[in-house]
Amino acid sequence: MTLADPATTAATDSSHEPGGPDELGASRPFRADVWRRFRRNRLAMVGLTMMVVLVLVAIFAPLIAPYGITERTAGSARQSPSLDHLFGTDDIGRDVFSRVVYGARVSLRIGILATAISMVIGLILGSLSGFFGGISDTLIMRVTDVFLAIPYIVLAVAIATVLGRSENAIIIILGLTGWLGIARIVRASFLSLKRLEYVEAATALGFSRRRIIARHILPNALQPIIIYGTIAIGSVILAEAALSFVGVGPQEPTPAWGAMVNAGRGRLTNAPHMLFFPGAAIFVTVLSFVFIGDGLRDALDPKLK
Amino acid sequence: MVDAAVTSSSSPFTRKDVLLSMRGMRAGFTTDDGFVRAVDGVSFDVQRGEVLAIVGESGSGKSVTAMSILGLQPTLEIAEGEILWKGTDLLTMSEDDRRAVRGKEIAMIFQDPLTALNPVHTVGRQIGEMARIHEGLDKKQARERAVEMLDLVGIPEPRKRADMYPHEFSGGMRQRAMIAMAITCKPDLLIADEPTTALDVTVQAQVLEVLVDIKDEIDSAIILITHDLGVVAGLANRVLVMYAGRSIEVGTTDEIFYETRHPYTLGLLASLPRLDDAGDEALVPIVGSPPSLIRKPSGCAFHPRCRFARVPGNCQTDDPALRLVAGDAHMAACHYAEELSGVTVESLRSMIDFEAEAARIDDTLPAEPLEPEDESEYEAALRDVAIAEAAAHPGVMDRGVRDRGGRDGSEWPAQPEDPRDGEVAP
Amino acid sequence: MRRQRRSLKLLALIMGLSLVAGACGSDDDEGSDEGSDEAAQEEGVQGGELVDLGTFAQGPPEHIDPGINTTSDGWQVGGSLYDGLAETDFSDPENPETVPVVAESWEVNDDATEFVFTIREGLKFSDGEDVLPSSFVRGWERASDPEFAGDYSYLFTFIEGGAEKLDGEADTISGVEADDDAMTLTVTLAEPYANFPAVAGFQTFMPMPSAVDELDDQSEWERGIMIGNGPFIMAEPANDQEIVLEPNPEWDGTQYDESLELPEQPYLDTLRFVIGSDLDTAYNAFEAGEGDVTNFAPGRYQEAQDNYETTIDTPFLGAYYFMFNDRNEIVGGPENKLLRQAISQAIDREDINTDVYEGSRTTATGITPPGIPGMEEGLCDYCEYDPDAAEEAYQEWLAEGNELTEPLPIQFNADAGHEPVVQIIIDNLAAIGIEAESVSIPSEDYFGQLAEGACVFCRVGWLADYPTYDNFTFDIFGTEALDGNNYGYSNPEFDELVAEAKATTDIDEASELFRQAEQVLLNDDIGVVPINWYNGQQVYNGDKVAHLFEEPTGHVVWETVSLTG
Amino acid sequence: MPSYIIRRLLQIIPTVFVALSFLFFIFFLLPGEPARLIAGGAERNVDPGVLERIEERYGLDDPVLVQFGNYWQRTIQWDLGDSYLTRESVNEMLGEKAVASLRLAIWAIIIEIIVGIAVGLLSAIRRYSIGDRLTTILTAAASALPVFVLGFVLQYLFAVQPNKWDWPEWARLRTSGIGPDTWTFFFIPTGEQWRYLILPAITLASVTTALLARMTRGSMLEVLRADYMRTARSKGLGEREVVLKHGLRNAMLPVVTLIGIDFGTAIGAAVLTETTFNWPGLGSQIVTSVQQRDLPVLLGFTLSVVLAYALVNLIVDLSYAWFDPRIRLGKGDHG
Repeated sequence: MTLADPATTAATDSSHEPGGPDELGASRPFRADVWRRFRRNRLAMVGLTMMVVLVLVAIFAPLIAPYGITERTAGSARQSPSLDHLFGTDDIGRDVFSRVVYGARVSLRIGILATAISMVIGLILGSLSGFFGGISDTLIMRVTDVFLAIPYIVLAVAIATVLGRSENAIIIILGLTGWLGIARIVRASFLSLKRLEYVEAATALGFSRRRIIARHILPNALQPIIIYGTIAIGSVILAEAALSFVGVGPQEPTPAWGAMVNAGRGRLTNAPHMLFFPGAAIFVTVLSFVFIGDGLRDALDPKLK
Repeated sequence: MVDAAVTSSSSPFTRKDVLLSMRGMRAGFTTDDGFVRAVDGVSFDVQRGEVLAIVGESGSGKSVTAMSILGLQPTLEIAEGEILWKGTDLLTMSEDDRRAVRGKEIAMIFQDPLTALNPVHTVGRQIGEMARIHEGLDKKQARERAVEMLDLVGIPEPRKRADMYPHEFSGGMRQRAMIAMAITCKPDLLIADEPTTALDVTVQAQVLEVLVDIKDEIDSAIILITHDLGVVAGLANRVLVMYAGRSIEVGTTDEIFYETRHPYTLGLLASLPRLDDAGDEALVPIVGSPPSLIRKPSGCAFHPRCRFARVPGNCQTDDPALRLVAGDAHMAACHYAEELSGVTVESLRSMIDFEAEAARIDDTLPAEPLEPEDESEYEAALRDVAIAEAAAHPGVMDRGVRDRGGRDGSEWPAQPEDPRDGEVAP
Repeated sequence: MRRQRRSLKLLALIMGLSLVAGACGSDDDEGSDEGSDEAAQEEGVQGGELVDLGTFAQGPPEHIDPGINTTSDGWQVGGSLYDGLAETDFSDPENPETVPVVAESWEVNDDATEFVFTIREGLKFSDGEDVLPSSFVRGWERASDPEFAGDYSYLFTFIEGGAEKLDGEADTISGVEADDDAMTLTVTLAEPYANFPAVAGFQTFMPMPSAVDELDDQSEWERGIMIGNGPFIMAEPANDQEIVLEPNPEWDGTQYDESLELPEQPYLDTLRFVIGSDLDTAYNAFEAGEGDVTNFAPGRYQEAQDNYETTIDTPFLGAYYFMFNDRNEIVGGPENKLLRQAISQAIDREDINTDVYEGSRTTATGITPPGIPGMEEGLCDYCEYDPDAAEEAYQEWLAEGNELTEPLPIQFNADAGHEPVVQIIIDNLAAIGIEAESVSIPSEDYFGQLAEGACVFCRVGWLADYPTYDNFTFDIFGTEALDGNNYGYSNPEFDELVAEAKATTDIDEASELFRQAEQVLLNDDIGVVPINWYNGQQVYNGDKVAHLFEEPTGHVVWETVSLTG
Repeated sequence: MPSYIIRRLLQIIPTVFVALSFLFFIFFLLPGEPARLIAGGAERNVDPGVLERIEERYGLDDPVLVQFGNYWQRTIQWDLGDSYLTRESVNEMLGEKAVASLRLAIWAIIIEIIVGIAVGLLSAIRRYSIGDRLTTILTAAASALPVFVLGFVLQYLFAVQPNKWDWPEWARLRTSGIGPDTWTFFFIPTGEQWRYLILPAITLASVTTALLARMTRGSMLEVLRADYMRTARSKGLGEREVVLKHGLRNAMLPVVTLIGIDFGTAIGAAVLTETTFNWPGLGSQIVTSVQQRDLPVLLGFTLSVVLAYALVNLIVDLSYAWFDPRIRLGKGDHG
């Protein structure tokens, strides 16, 4: 069998998107196809809508929030929800609604940036490990073992002690402790993808490894990673609550949702709104990411339909 | 449409001892783009002991037709028609009754034994399970039966093999095991869906041989679904050719091969390489791609690809009915079936200007729609290579790039260990 | 004395340090009259089991051995197992008094340097061994053994030869002498100290039976069944779930001074301290009927009051305040007094109390809390909320050519519930034009950093070890204050007044001097910004508990606790 | 197989060594002097003389490397030292607490497996049904609700309220503590014990159950479309048997891997759960020890967690091999 000239093959226009999935229908660009399938998934669209609303809330927080995050009225602590204070007031009379609104900025930032850090570390280490195998694989997997074995809360407290308590520190802590799962998923994808013929062929054709990873394996491994990532963002936002619980969360007056939930946990009976509203915000966020993640998976992987 | 009328009670197919009778079957799938008419008015009978081959390209509806018999596609919507099994309509049967038929009376042999066998159970267990379900054997008896069956399909050391897992079998052995499983309860009808496609060429013959032997041994009828006319020639009594969800030609094997009355069948035959050929004789591909089953071409669905089509003319406007064209049971759905009398593969080949043809192929091939979903750029390139190869050796084209996930149309990604995709052998 | 502890437990407190504190003892006293109204007069019945959920709600005690214990929660147990030479009688909360317990009496020489304690005859440890003057010597030598000594061992430096013992230069404390025949214990002090009996009643000075001599490692003592001379004995060794006490049959409360009005035996058959890990869980457990008494977080004060009529809010001998570092360039020195005044007057202490503490504390008008003999309310000139005066003072300070180049750091230990207070102060200061920022420091490092001079404007809390005025002046603001507790405050005038007061045996005269010293601190220097005085936060099951009294040190006198029928 | 297990057990050694050494050195990077903590001086100042004596007693004045060497010398002999804070032997603390943690974990795992898999399966089979949608929302809720909040809510609903309603004693669950600590066959609660166990077990299981349900659902959805499932149906098996006999085991493959990866999440949940319910396990202690720089306790407890992790992963790998005969143990690394 004669293969085409490698140079020509490799030069195949990368912008060429393969056609539609079924042999029955007309072909159309892949991305449009994913979007079309995504759009038809009602839950996914609900998730996307919620996400868009959250992002808009974060962007336009100053316009939406009736009060500032530190603005307080003396003597009006722990008031139940009313027209003046839609979500009630907190321990020192600040407007919970405004803080939840501004909290969207903090929590989304923490969620997205920390996940991004995890992703980068996980992608690099996972692909090194999965593609090259051998010593680098053993080494990297041992390291992830070590980090998986040390309870992450212990690590978080240790890192927090060194870095202090700030939003950035939280992002770094969660980023540094969150890459393990991603690295493993990437590695697993690589192990299976590596054996696919087109990768084997590319190797046979003498393409550089970096090129093979970047252009042939990564795009295919992306799917599980994207899905994992959308779920990870939600759990990162939640982890921030756990960090607050063990005392290394973001500090006042930062209106992070997790910290607010933590502050409200003793208020279950006497001021439940302090717990409920920031908790609901986390719930909505996590839920939207879960829905989006599910929708993405279905859209990227139509055989699941 | 008119097909249904052809297999009315007066049809020559409804003779003695009919096991299965499919009548006016219309079925398909609802997709985002519309309703896919995968089976569009198909009728046929299967008699006890005969081998009926259903032939067609991928997407012609042949697999769906077969699957509809056992009801294995939950998403398949049946618009009309009936499937009579020994006189009872399978489609109106209770689920329990139908389950009693499955495996015991009608058994299925799937195309890719690697994915069709459960990777986590031993081969022996999977074979024995058939007997446990339908004959109530206990674990030990079932195992004995499995060993017996493995022996029957010619697997050496069956006792040892029974305890092994599918991945420990070679491709041919796996398909034998699959066959062993299917015949465990001595079914009256075996449906073999592309039983040799996933196998190496060298193994294909062996497996077919097993199939033939088994048929004689247990005296069951076989519906053989294949795109490979070579397989048909040695095995089938009768052949049903399908195109775009329709049956377009039916007849005995000899009739189909030597008195072809449909341009499509002729095209299929012309694209078939012959081992006895000197090798310098060029093969003739069917150009273009199968039509969309959602929006079929007007008139004869085949006319855009037909060398003999009269365009403009009734080929473009009228859908030809399946009608008796020769002998007592040779039927074809072509307005000009009679004119094909006398046209042979050889004469067809001599008609063709290969250089012009090559130019035409270049124009049409990029439309090849069979790539998988998330195909990478590099795989697209590899596919192009395969297509180029296929253009040089058209006989394998259909196979080389045919349904790479083709069970239900678009499954992907293939298992990494799936050997099918790469087979672009000359 | 001692900074409040315990808040560093995993979950810290949600709000403020509730009960916690270094404690001083006094156990058997009984609040039969005054005290809290809720504590009712009814005498309960003999017998029954009481489950306490509050004492160890946030974690097990580090120690229960009084020789090394530093925390008030540990002393709830230790104080029930041991009786010391003396105790503070809080029956008149305005005027606590040091009264003899195991000592029958004591005599002091004129310059307050030598004390002779006479020990009661016939007292026994729970194993039957007699309590003798030498039992005290044994306990004191043990607690001052450098290999074993705990935090409070510095108290032995008050005694002649104590410092040498602690430094390992001497084998025994030269200033202590026991005469078992005469039943006297003679103590020679290193410096004059009229209030020494109050210190001698402190937990570090408990007597010990000869059984401790058999241990290779004294830290094993609290892991077994400690033998003591107090009203209770341990039913079993302490574990991480509970500490269970039973009456000590060898103890007889009537042997002590009648004025203590102690019962012959504790009323309870069983006293069970449940060890928890979270204050809110403990409160849930109480509400679920799993225990009879608990503490609660400050933010639940109103809720507890609404649901139960049996909350206890004994005023504690403790103060919650912020300090200025006098040596700091931004806020320290006479030149910045106006700034300090502005800050102090800008803070709305009432609002802090209502919003953060649901009114459960007492807004401070000075640093020394009610209950300390000689204390007077309203000593502070600048502790009232007066934003106009504050702004005026700030403007004046600016007009003198000063300015704040950076936001004023307000330092506090993290996760102990101080965040809301600091946020309110930041808000208050913003109102008069001062920009401030909160700086939380992990509890583990906080006081260490302050002592090294890091304090600018920093939060401190103080609970008295024993109810003396010097404990609220000398120990926290004196130039010689132990361990650098003054965090930068130093004024010779203050020091002189305090020294003079300490050496004065006349109580009124001494008190007057102490008050003068406090005014120097509060008004002349504005070295400290008092916020509020602590109150207890306990609630008990009124259906079951007939009588329960919490002392201003946070200690419950368990042998007087009784149940209803 | 045995040689594989031995080899895997040997692999634990470097993991343990690196993990503990890492924490050991991190500890010295943390601000604050251990001696001060040992002196109980977290919130106050301690006399320098006292600090010196403590440093000497605990060898804290030695160079770090010497301390490191000493540490390993002792650890190899399974002498984990005494707590800086309480002076208790870490070996003893570990013994008691590990057992309590283990019992709670066993029940959480039982709940997780039964509920998680059942819900995931049903959800996959009845895809897009109301139950499936509900499951999606509930599992998202479970992963959006901090464990400690769930704990408080459960305490309130099942212990506080029943008390206020005067329910009979047996119907009231307990908010905290381990209770009578009576067990049969190590882990079956006996007598009153179940009333103490049930809430923390549910709370601990909540997060991982939700994860497991989601994973099972996703995995099962894929398996349902596998060729061999069609084969099984073609044999005449009923849908239930097809799913249980042919689908479940295949669907469990990715799920089993998840259990290994999610060990850390489970430990995190255990920390919060044990604290909230005052369950005397390793969880709460381990964070306290890092906050308080109680090095012997921190390292001792981490050692046990690392060992548990290694063991769990070994079991995961063994069961993975059982689930999937294509995996041959001993060949290559588990990853």
